[in-house]
Amino acid sequence: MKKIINDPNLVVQDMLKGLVAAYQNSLKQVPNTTVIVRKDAPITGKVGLVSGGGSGHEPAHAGYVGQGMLDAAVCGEVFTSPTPDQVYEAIKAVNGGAGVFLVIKNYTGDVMNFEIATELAQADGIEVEQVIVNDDVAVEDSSFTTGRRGIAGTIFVHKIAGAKAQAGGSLQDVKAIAEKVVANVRSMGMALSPCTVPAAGKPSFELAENEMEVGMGIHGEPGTERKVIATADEIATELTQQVLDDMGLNSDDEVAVLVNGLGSTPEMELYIVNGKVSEILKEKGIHIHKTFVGEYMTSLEMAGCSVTLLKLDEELKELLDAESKAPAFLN
Amino acid sequence: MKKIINDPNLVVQDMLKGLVAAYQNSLKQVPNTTVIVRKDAPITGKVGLVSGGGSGHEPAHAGYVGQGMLDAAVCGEVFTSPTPDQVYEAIKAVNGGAGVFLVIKNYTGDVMNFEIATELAQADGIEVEQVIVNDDVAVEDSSFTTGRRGIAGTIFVHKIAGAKAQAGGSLQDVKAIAEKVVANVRSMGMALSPCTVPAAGKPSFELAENEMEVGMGIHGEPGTERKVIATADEIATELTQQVLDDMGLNSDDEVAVLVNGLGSTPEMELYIVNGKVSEILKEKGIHIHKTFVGEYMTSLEMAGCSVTLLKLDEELKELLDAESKAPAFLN
Amino acid sequence: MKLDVQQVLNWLEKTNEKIQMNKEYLTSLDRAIGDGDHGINMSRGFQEVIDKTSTTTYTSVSDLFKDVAMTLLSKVGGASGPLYGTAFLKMSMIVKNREPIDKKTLEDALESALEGILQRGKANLNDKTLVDVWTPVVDLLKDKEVIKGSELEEVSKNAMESTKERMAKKGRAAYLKERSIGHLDPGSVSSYYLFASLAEVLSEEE
Amino acid sequence: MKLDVQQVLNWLEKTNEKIQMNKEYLTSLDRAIGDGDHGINMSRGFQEVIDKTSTTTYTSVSDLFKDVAMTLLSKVGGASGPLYGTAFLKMSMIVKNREPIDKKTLEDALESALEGILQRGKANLNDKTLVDVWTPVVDLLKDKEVIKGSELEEVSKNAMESTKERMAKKGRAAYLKERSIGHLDPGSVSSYYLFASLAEVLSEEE
Ligand SMILES: Nc1ncnc2c1ncn2[C@@H]1O[C@H](COP(=O)(O)OP(=O)(O)O)[C@@H](O)[C@H]1O
Ligand SMILES: Nc1ncnc2c1ncn2[C@@H]1O[C@H](COP(=O)(O)OP(=O)(O)O)[C@@H](O)[C@H]1O
Ligand SMILES: [Mg+2]
Ligand SMILES: [Mg+2]
Ligand SMILES: [Mg+2]
Ligand SMILES: [Mg+2]
Repeated sequence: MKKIINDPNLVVQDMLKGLVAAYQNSLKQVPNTTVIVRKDAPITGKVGLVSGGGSGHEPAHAGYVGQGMLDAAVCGEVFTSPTPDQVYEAIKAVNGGAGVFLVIKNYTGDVMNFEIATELAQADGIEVEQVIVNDDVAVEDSSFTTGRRGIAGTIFVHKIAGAKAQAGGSLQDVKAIAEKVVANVRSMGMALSPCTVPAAGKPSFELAENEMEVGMGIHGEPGTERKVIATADEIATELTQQVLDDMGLNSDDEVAVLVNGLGSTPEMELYIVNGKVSEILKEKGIHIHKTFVGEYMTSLEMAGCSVTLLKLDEELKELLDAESKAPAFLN
Repeated sequence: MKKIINDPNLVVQDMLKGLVAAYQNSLKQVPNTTVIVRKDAPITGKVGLVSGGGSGHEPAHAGYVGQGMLDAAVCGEVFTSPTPDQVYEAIKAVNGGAGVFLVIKNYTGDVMNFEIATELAQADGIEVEQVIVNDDVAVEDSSFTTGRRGIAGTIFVHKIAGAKAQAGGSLQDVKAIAEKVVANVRSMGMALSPCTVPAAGKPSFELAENEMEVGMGIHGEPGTERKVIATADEIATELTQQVLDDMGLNSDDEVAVLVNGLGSTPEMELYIVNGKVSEILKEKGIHIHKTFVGEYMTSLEMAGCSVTLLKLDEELKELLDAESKAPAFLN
Repeated sequence: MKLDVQQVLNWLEKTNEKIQMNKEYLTSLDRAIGDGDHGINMSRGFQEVIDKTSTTTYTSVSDLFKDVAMTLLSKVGGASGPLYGTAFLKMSMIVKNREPIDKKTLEDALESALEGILQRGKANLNDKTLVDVWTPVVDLLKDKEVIKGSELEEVSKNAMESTKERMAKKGRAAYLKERSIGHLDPGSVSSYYLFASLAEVLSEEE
Repeated sequence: MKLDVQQVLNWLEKTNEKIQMNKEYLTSLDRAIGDGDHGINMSRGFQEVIDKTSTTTYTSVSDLFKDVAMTLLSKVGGASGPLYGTAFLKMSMIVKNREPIDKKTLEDALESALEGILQRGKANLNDKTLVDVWTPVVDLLKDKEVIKGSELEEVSKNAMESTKERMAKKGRAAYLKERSIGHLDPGSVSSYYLFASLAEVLSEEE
C-alpha cells in the first residue's frame, strides 16, 4: 500500500486540516469535531443542509459545503458512517431557526447514526427532516432488504436541495424537492481495480488482470457481478442501459448526466465513456441539458466510473443551474 | 494494463468526442483536427490564446478552454507534442485580428512543433507571440541543456494570460503578463507509481513497494531521484522547500498555492499535503491568497502530486481572481 | 450467578482482548462481503471503552453500561456503532437498581438490548446480521433456569457459524445477494466474542 | 552511385520495416530515459509515409522527399517529428533538379538536413541526440570520394552505440542527468535504421 499520508489512523484529521487551510475564506471546522461548515453558519432564517458519511469519497462531502449547496458535512472515518454525536454537532452548528435538513445515503450505518442524531437534536427542540438517497440501480429495490445504496446521484440532491434552501425554501420545500430528486435520479457503477483503506492496509478485493466488477458501490465493497473486462463503449452501454431500464425515460425527456470517476480513472477515460453515453441518449431522443464529467464521489484510489442520469423538469433545471460557491461544485 | 478505452490508438479521438458532447454549449472541435476551441471563436479584436501538448494530462489542456482562459487547446497523441499542422489550425481558428498568443511548455517537441506552426501562421500574416513555461525546479535551469520543464504551473499562465486577453489586453500586454507569471511560478512533483500509455501497454517505469520517485515530470518520465517512501509531511516539506529555495520569497509576500494530483492520488491525500504546505508557508510569514487542490495537470493514472507556488502582486491577484468559464477552472 | 462492576469490567476486558486479537480477522470477513472495516471499527471502539472504563470509578453496572454505550456510539460509527451502542444503553436502563445482576436481570437486559437492536436496524432473524447471534442467546436465557458459561459459549458459537450458509438481507452484504452465501457475518463474529467473553466470566464464577 | 525515385522508395520501405519490427524496442529505449513513445511515434509516422508514397506516383525524388517531410511533420509529433520532417524538407530542396541523386548531391542533401536539425533542435554534437548519428554520417560523406554501403552502415552503427556512454544535454533524457548514462538514445537508434537502410540500398547497387 502506497499512500501520501502520515499516520493511517489520523488521515481524516490531517485531511480536514489541509481542507480548511485551502478554503479558509469560505469554510471552517467546528472545533473538536470532524464537521466542516460554511464560515457564515448558522444563517438565520435559512434551512441548514447537512450531509456526510464516511471519508474517502472526496470531494464528497466537504467539497460541497458552500453557498448554494451544503451548510455542513460530517466526515466519518474512512468508509465508516460518522457517529451520532458528530452529526448532532453539525445540526446544531447550522441551525438558523428554520430547521435542519439531512441528506443521508442509504447505508444501514448512515441511516442509524443520523437517526440517533436527529433524536438528540429534536430533544433540543430543533426541527429536523431528512431524505434518504438510493440511486444505485445495481442493487435490488426491495423493502425486505437494505434496499438500494446512495452513490454519485447524491451530488444532485446536494445541489438542488441546496439551491432551494439558499433561495429561501422552507424545511418542507427542501424536503419535497430533495425527494423529487431522489425519485428522478439513478446511477450505476463499475470498477477495474480495488482501493485500500489506509488503516486496513490491504486492497478491498482482488481482480484479475482481465476482470472488472460491475455494480460497484463506493466503499470498496465487491460489486454485484464480476465479468471479463469490456471496451469503454460496452461499459458505457451497459451502465446507461441499466439506468435507463429503471427510469423509463421517453423521447424528448430532458436529463442531466454525471459521468463520475471513482478515483484513479483518468479524465480521458471518463470522457470516452461520456462520448458513448451521450450517443445512446441522442439516439433515444433524450435531450441532455447539462453534463458533468469528473471525480464527484470517489472511492479512494479505485479505478472505475459510474453513470448517473437525473430526469429534469423546469423546476429542477433552474435549481441545478443556480449559483453554487462550494469549492467542488462552482456553478 | 486496465483501461476504460476502446482502441488504444483512438483514445484521443474518442476523448474529444466525449468532451465536446459534455460541453457542447461552450466548446467545439475544429472539424478534422484535434483542436478544441471556444464555441464563439474567433473573437474579433481579442487576442487568441492557444495552448496544447500531448494528451493524458486532462483536464489540461482542453478543460481550460473557455471565456477568461484559453481560446483553443491543441491535443496531441498521449504524451506526444501535437504536430505543427494542428497548432496552425488552432491559430487560424482563434485569430480575431488582434494576434495569437501561444502558451508552450518547455519540452523540445512542443517548442519545435509550435515554432513551425508559428512560421506557417506568420507566413499568412497572422501576428503570433509565445511564452515558454518552465516552472519545474526539479530540473536544472541551464542554457546548455533543454532546461526546465513546464508542469502544473502552466495552469496559472493560462488563467492569468487568459484574463488579460479577456480584459482586452493587446498581444504585447498578454505576452508581458505571461512572462511575469513564468518568472514568478515554480513547481516540484513526486510520484508513488507509474502510468501506462494506452498504445504502449506497459508502465513507464517500475517502483518497488517502498520507493518513490522525486522530481517527476508529467509524462511518465523517471524523476530526478529515487528514494524510500516518506510521510506526507516529509514529502510536502521537501517539495515546498525546493520550490521556496528557488524563489527567494520573503515574509509578507503573497502567493497562490496549487497542490496538484497526478492522476490516482485521492483528494484526501492532496489535502493532507496541503495541510503541511500551508503550515510551512505560515511559519515563514508568507500569506496565502488562494489555494487550489485537485487534479489540474495529470499524468494519466500516475499516483503522486506536485506543489506549485506563484508569487503574487496586485496585478496578478486581480487577474487570478477574474472570472473564468473554462469547465475545469470555474472562477 | 451474580455480576457486579468488577465482573462486568472483566467481561469488557475479555471482549476487548478478543477483538484486538482478531482485528485483522474481523476486517477480512468484512472485506469479503462488506467494506472491510468491521475489525477497525470494533477495535477502535472497544479500545476507547477500556481506556474510559479503566480510568473511571463506577459504583453501579448501570453507569458502567451507560459509559460503554456512549463510547461505542461516539467512537465506532458504521452500522455496528449504533447497534452495540443501543444494546448497552438498553442494558444500562434495565439493570438500574437491580444490582448485582442476577440471571433474570441479565435475561431482561439482553432481551431489551435485542429489542433495541431490532428497532434500530430493522433486521429480521436470519437476515445474516448480529441479530442471528443475539436472538438464540436471549432464547437460551429465557429457556433455562440457570445459565451455564459453556452453554452460552456453545449457543453463540453455533449461531455465529450458522450465518455462513445464509444469504444476507440487511447490511452491506445484502448487495451481494447470492454471493454473500458461504461467508460468516462479521458482526455476528464480534457478537460471538462478546458472549464468549461473558461465558468465561460466568464460568469463572461457577 | 545514383538514387532515383524507385531506390528512394526502396530506402523508405526498408526504413519502415526496421522501425515497425523494432517499435517495441525503440519504445523501451525511450521508456528508460524519455517518455516511452519514440517507437509509437516513429511507427505511426513511417507507416503513414509508406501509405502515402505507395499510393502516389512520383516523377522526382524532390517531390517524394517533400511528401515524406510533410507526412512526418503532421503525423509523428513529439521531438522526432519536426526533426525528421525538417531533415526531409531540406533534402527535398537540395535535390531539386539534381536527379538522379549522385554522391555529391546526397552529401549536400544530408548536410543541409543536418543543418536543419541543428537549427530546429539547437543540440550540439555529443548532447546524446540523433545529431550524434547524423554528424559522423555527413562527415563520412564529405571525407570519401565514393561512398560504400558497408562503411555507411558501420559508421552510423558505431555512432549510435556511442550515445550509450554519454550524458544527455538535450531532449527529455537531459532531465535525468547522470542517470541517462548507460542507455542508448532512442532517436539515434531510429536514425541508425534510416542510414542502415540507405546502406542496404547503396550495397544493392554496388
Ligand atoms: N440492519 C442491521 N441490523 C443488525 N445488524 C446489522 C444491520 N446492518 C448491519 N449489521 C451488522 O453490522 C455489521 C457490519 O458492521 P460494520 O462493518 O462495523 O459497519 P458498516 O457495515 O457500516 O461498515 C454486519 O456484519 C452486521 O452484523
Ligand atoms: N534538441 C534536439 N535535437 C536533436 N534531437 C533531439 C532533440 N531533442 C530530442 N531529440 C531526439 O528525439 C528523440 C526523442 O523522440 P520522441 O521520443 O519521438 O519525442 P519526445 O521526446 O517528444 O517524446 C531523442 O531520442 C533524441 O534523439
Ligand atoms: Mg463501514
Ligand atoms: Mg513524447
Ligand atoms: Mg463494514
Ligand atoms: Mg519520447
